[in-house]
Amino acid sequence: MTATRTRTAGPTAPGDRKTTYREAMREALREALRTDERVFLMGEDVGRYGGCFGVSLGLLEEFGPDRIRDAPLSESAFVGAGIGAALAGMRPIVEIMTVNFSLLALDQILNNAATLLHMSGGQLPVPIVIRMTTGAGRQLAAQHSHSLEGWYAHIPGLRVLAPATLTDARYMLAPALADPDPVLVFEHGTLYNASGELPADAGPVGIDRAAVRRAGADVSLITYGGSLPKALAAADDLASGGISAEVVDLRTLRPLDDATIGESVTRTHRAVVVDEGWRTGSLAAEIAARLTEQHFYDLDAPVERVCSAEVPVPYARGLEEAALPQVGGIVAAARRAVGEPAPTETGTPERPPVTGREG
Amino acid sequence: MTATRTRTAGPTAPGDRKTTYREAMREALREALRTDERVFLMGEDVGRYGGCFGVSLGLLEEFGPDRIRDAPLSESAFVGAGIGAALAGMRPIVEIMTVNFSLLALDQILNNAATLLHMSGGQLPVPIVIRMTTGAGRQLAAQHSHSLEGWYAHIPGLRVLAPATLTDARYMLAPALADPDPVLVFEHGTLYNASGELPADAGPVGIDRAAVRRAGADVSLITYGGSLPKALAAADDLASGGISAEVVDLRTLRPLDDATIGESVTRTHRAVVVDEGWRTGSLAAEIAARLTEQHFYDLDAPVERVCSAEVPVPYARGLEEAALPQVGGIVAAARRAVGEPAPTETGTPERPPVTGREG
Amino acid sequence: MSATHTPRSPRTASRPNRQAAGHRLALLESMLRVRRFEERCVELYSAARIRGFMHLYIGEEAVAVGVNEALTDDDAVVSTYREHGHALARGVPAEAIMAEMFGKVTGCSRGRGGSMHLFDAGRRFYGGNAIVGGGLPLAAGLALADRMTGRDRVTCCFFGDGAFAEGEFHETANLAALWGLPLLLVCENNLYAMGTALARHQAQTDLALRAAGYGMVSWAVDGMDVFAVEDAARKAAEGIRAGTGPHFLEMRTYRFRAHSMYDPDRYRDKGEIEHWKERDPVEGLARRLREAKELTDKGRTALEDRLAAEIDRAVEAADQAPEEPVGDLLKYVTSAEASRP
Amino acid sequence: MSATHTPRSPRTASRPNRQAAGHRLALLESMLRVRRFEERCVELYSAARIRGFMHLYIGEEAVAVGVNEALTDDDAVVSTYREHGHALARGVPAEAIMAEMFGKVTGCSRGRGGSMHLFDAGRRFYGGNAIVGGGLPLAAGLALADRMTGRDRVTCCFFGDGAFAEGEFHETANLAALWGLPLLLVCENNLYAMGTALARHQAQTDLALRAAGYGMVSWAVDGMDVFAVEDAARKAAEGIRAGTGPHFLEMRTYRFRAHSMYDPDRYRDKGEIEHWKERDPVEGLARRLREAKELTDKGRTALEDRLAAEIDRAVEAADQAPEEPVGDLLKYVTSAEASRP
Ligand SMILES: Cc1ncc(C[n+]2csc(CCOP(=O)(O)OP(=O)(O)O)c2C)c(N)n1
Ligand SMILES: Cc1ncc(C[n+]2csc(CCOP(=O)(O)OP(=O)(O)O)c2C)c(N)n1
Ligand SMILES: [Mg+2]
Ligand SMILES: [Mg+2]
Repeated sequence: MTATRTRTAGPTAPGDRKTTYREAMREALREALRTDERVFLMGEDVGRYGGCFGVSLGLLEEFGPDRIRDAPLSESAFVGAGIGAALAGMRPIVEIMTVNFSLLALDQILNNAATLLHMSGGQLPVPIVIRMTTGAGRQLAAQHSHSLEGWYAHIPGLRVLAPATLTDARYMLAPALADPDPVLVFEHGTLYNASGELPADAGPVGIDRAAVRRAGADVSLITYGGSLPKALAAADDLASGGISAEVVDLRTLRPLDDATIGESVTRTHRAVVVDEGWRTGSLAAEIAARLTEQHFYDLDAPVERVCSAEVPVPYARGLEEAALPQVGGIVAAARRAVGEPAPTETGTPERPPVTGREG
Repeated sequence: MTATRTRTAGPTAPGDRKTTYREAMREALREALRTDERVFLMGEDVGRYGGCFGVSLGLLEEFGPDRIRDAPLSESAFVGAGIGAALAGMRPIVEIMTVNFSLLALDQILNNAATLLHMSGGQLPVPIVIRMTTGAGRQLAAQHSHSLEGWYAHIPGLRVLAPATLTDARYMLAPALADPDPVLVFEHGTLYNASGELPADAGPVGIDRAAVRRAGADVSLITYGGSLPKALAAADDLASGGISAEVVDLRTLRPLDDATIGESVTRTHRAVVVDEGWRTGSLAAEIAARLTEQHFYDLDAPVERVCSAEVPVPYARGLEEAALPQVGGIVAAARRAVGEPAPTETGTPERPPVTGREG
Repeated sequence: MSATHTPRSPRTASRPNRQAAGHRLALLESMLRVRRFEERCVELYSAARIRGFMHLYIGEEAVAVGVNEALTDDDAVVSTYREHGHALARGVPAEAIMAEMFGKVTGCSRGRGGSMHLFDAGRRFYGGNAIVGGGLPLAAGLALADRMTGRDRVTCCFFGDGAFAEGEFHETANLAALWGLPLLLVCENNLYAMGTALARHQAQTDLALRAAGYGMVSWAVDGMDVFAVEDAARKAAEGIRAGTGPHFLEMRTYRFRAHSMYDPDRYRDKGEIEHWKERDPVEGLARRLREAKELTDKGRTALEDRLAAEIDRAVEAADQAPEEPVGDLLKYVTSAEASRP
Repeated sequence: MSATHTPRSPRTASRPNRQAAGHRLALLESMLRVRRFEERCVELYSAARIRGFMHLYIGEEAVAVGVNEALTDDDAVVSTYREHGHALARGVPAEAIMAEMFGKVTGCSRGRGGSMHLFDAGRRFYGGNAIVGGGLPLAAGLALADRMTGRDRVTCCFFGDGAFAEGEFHETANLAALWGLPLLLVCENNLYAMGTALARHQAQTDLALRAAGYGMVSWAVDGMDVFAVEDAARKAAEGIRAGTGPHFLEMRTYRFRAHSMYDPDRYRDKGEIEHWKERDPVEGLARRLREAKELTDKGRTALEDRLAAEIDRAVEAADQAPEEPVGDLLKYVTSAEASRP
């Protein structure tokens, strides 16, 4: 596993240093801005405001308004301008405050960024990085809470990243910027405050491979981003019940690292995909489909999916919690996969698959 | 099967009448406009130009510019205006020329149309119908050829239709308009010129159920829209090789009719999903995942997916053909599913799954 | 970049009869309700009773209250995430709003919306939109429906100076002017889009002038003066009802608080905020009414008590109200799901 | 609705030295190349050698050719789906364009783009965009890069009157004016967006006036007069290079053909088309040159022959060229795939 050296658990080693996901992202930005003058950060309120989630706080003072560029409320134009600047040799990092707003720029992302290289017969690579917040859990309601990263992973020509650990928050940006093609980075809103020790030996990471965050033998919990902590908690819970769960952090949602996923499932013969996206047409569906295609005879049980309910994420705390994957639901799914239904339900009761109006 | 009375093959009966998909759509529009004064058609060039694919030709003359309303090039505003008009009691039919352009209106579709009912606690249903052309096959290149209907089927709150037959072209609009919620209608560009007999007994259809377009015993070809003719042709080809393929036309992509799909697979034990969307994160993935979840022990082989290659659809004829599902690829997949690899490849050689840059 | 408005054409002249003392007091009450309601919200937010994003209207009350005077019950309102004031002015009960922010089933969106998504279909209050500019096309559609059916109604859409930069503004303005829609576009120019000052997000900061370019009637209005606002809104609404198409009002105003409860407000000058507070629309009106002897100290106290009691009741009721059962999570995703048993 | 322009401020005065006879003949040649190239395209389309959507520039040649005179090799061009003229004027070889439309590997987009997606990175010709308005933000970004790196380059973006209604125009115009980007916005106002006449898609049809509202220098130009176009483009480019920010040129022009090869052109008056054909930019210039004795019948014939031969060669080469092997379908989806063996 070269992809990451993060330890998500384990003792603190000398030289480790306490940080947060937010600070790790900021350090990554600072490093990129310091080491490559083609890099600039552009988006709404990245400058004087300090970034809507505080990620870019202080960067304006260090790098000035040209490179920490506040943009008007014009998602389509400033994302498109990032694409154009990339074509002209810059290395723009464009921030969209929240994935819901990225829909306003989706034409530029799909019809231009993802398409220009191929449509021009290889002449126009687009080395842009587009960062945005994703996900629910903060009672921000339907227009600030969706998880569309799996949806974006449908689009050829894009690379889609979901840093879930401090190390990935700190180190994924550099390889993203080095990628000659457009890279989307999804930062789950509940992670910004996550704090912990950044290992002293943390360093460059790749953006091609998934990572096994916890080894296990009985079932693979395959997840990413804001659901990783939930999957790890579920693994703890399962362990106390005698079930050994492996936790795979996808890290890169496009292209998927089939090899790492497959190896895990070949060992465990059972898989639960945990994905905050809506269930129908989720990334979890793709992973389930691939596992069945590639490991039909390795699987001892159907792949389980734990996804968000198919509902615009509601504000009320109880409803929001019920809409999202929770530890209890992951545990229950894992138990179903290994053929050991939970003795008593823990956490949120598992919902039946939601398929729409009927049927 | 109450969903449709279309016969896609079979002898002409007295009273059948020759029509095209385009004319059938136009008739549906005309009927809606005649019978409900709340209905109007709005979009770019629906009026004086006659509709960019000629669907609305002549309607301006009959219903006038208020109800056949040419809109400026402002996808976000006129789709949003359709949503607002629906809130105020109208029954707008909004036409977007091509699915690629719908990305400009996606914020309105997802953050408003699909969300308002729930977010308002049930106060604001949005009875809008949004029609658009989808799909490739006419050498229109990357910005006019994508198949995003499966992608739209990810969004809760929407109903997604894909009429593939003359009967559905003629009769799906009325129930779509009767639906109190937003309905997207995807019309595959290669179908407009499809001509045939509209059965004399064709009449109201439902928009909840899939339809078995051809019965078979050995393998289920599950498809929709522009791929239906290809699946039927593949079934013919398979029949000549002694394989009896059932062809299921999904018709409604959201919500999926799990029952009809499941019944078919319970009979045939093998499934091939044919879907012009890009493979990763396709509707085909969702169907494969559901089949595995719901019919793991019924399936004798992994579900096969025949999708588009993960590439912006290219202009050159040979490349475009290679990018899309073709009869040969469907036949080959069906043969794999039944364990009878094709003796000699027919048509386009089957491509290996395309997963992105690597892995 | 100047962060100070020079109000053009203040429309405070010719005050008709309706602006008798009773009317003036009613305006004060309406503005004060918004003010006190939001002050209570701040406390409740600190106590974690209200969650999520919350955007305060404090300082801008004259806009919502003044514009509402020009609207009838038949008219429609489309708002933003900064909409407590719009909702209260429109008559949405404080209780329904408070319950919404408490995430209760008695909330005006059954707890699904929170502070940013207040709805009241009965009062034709169409929310509550947290996509900046996202309400504009919607409002055009509401107006279009009225236009097509010949109904004499106005749709009023509130949005900010920041929203003016979004493509949706341009597309909607063009559509509305082209089709002569009965649309009242009320741009609340509070000089900032989050932390970005007007001159750093608009190439041309005279928004009324810019809007006029679409061929709409367009005025800049002193948004700190409720009479000026009311006057301009009435004239615009009259024009719209007379069939002269969309009107644009640039309300020059200021928010006294930070953008949202998360915002440490690092980007504004304290002096600038103080300068604007001198033009406080609520206290300014109270002062004028006192000077005109239309408001006594006793009257003010009674008013404050009445509002405090109203808000107390709202909090109390919200507190007592039940939550939506989790089993109803999927209710209202579609109408079919809504009507299931 | 009037479908006739009243050209304002025709910029045909003061013709400098560069416009000697040689220059004038070069302009004619350049325009005639576009004309003849597209006439051949029509034949090839009828013969099904060219497929997909094809949009002709015939009638508008003066715009591409005149504007190009103001650009250097270092400048960038962003175009639309109606871009044969822009590409040819920019110097993209007829052969590479023809091969592209034949879907051949020698095409300027290796056959992946077709008529609507011509690219030539070496000539800084950034396509070829079939999303109306989709090139505008891109062009702003190219200009931004130059601005940030202090390079003295202009980015020229062509788009239509229809694109003016898209939100992207508004957002880009504001961004460019706000940031003072070296961007030349060339609006080809040919009075129609597909079948929709200007006055039916724009509330305010004076587009130059509208653009000026963003605080950009903005002129309307007689787009049927290549000298006027060249003159205006040079002045604008000079202004941009001098650091005065984006400039907007409304080129008042007309397409003589239907919107695309699919379009039966039902929405225009024959008389209107004939009226505009009297102002044919190519034949008009030829007439003027003949009158000035700068072009003889013999010269014209030689020119026609030269162009015909050039186009013959292009067709011949395109015809002979190989197709991209189907096995290379995925090449260029990403750079990694492009660099695979
Ligand atoms: C499309 C979109 N982009 C960004 C945001 C984040 N955001 C919320 S409010 C706001 C500022 C809006 O400013 P303005 O329109 O002036 O309204 P104000 O908040 O000043 O009332 C921003 C950037 C959003 N909600 N929607
Ligand atoms: C976003 C988008 N909407 C619609 C279309 C379909 N379409 C192609 S060209 C066109 C008209 C554009 O008119 P204009 O900008 O004036 O350019 P012209 O064709 O006149 O050169 C339309 C509607 C498109 N390609 N892209
Ligand atoms: Mg503001
Ligand atoms: Mg035009």
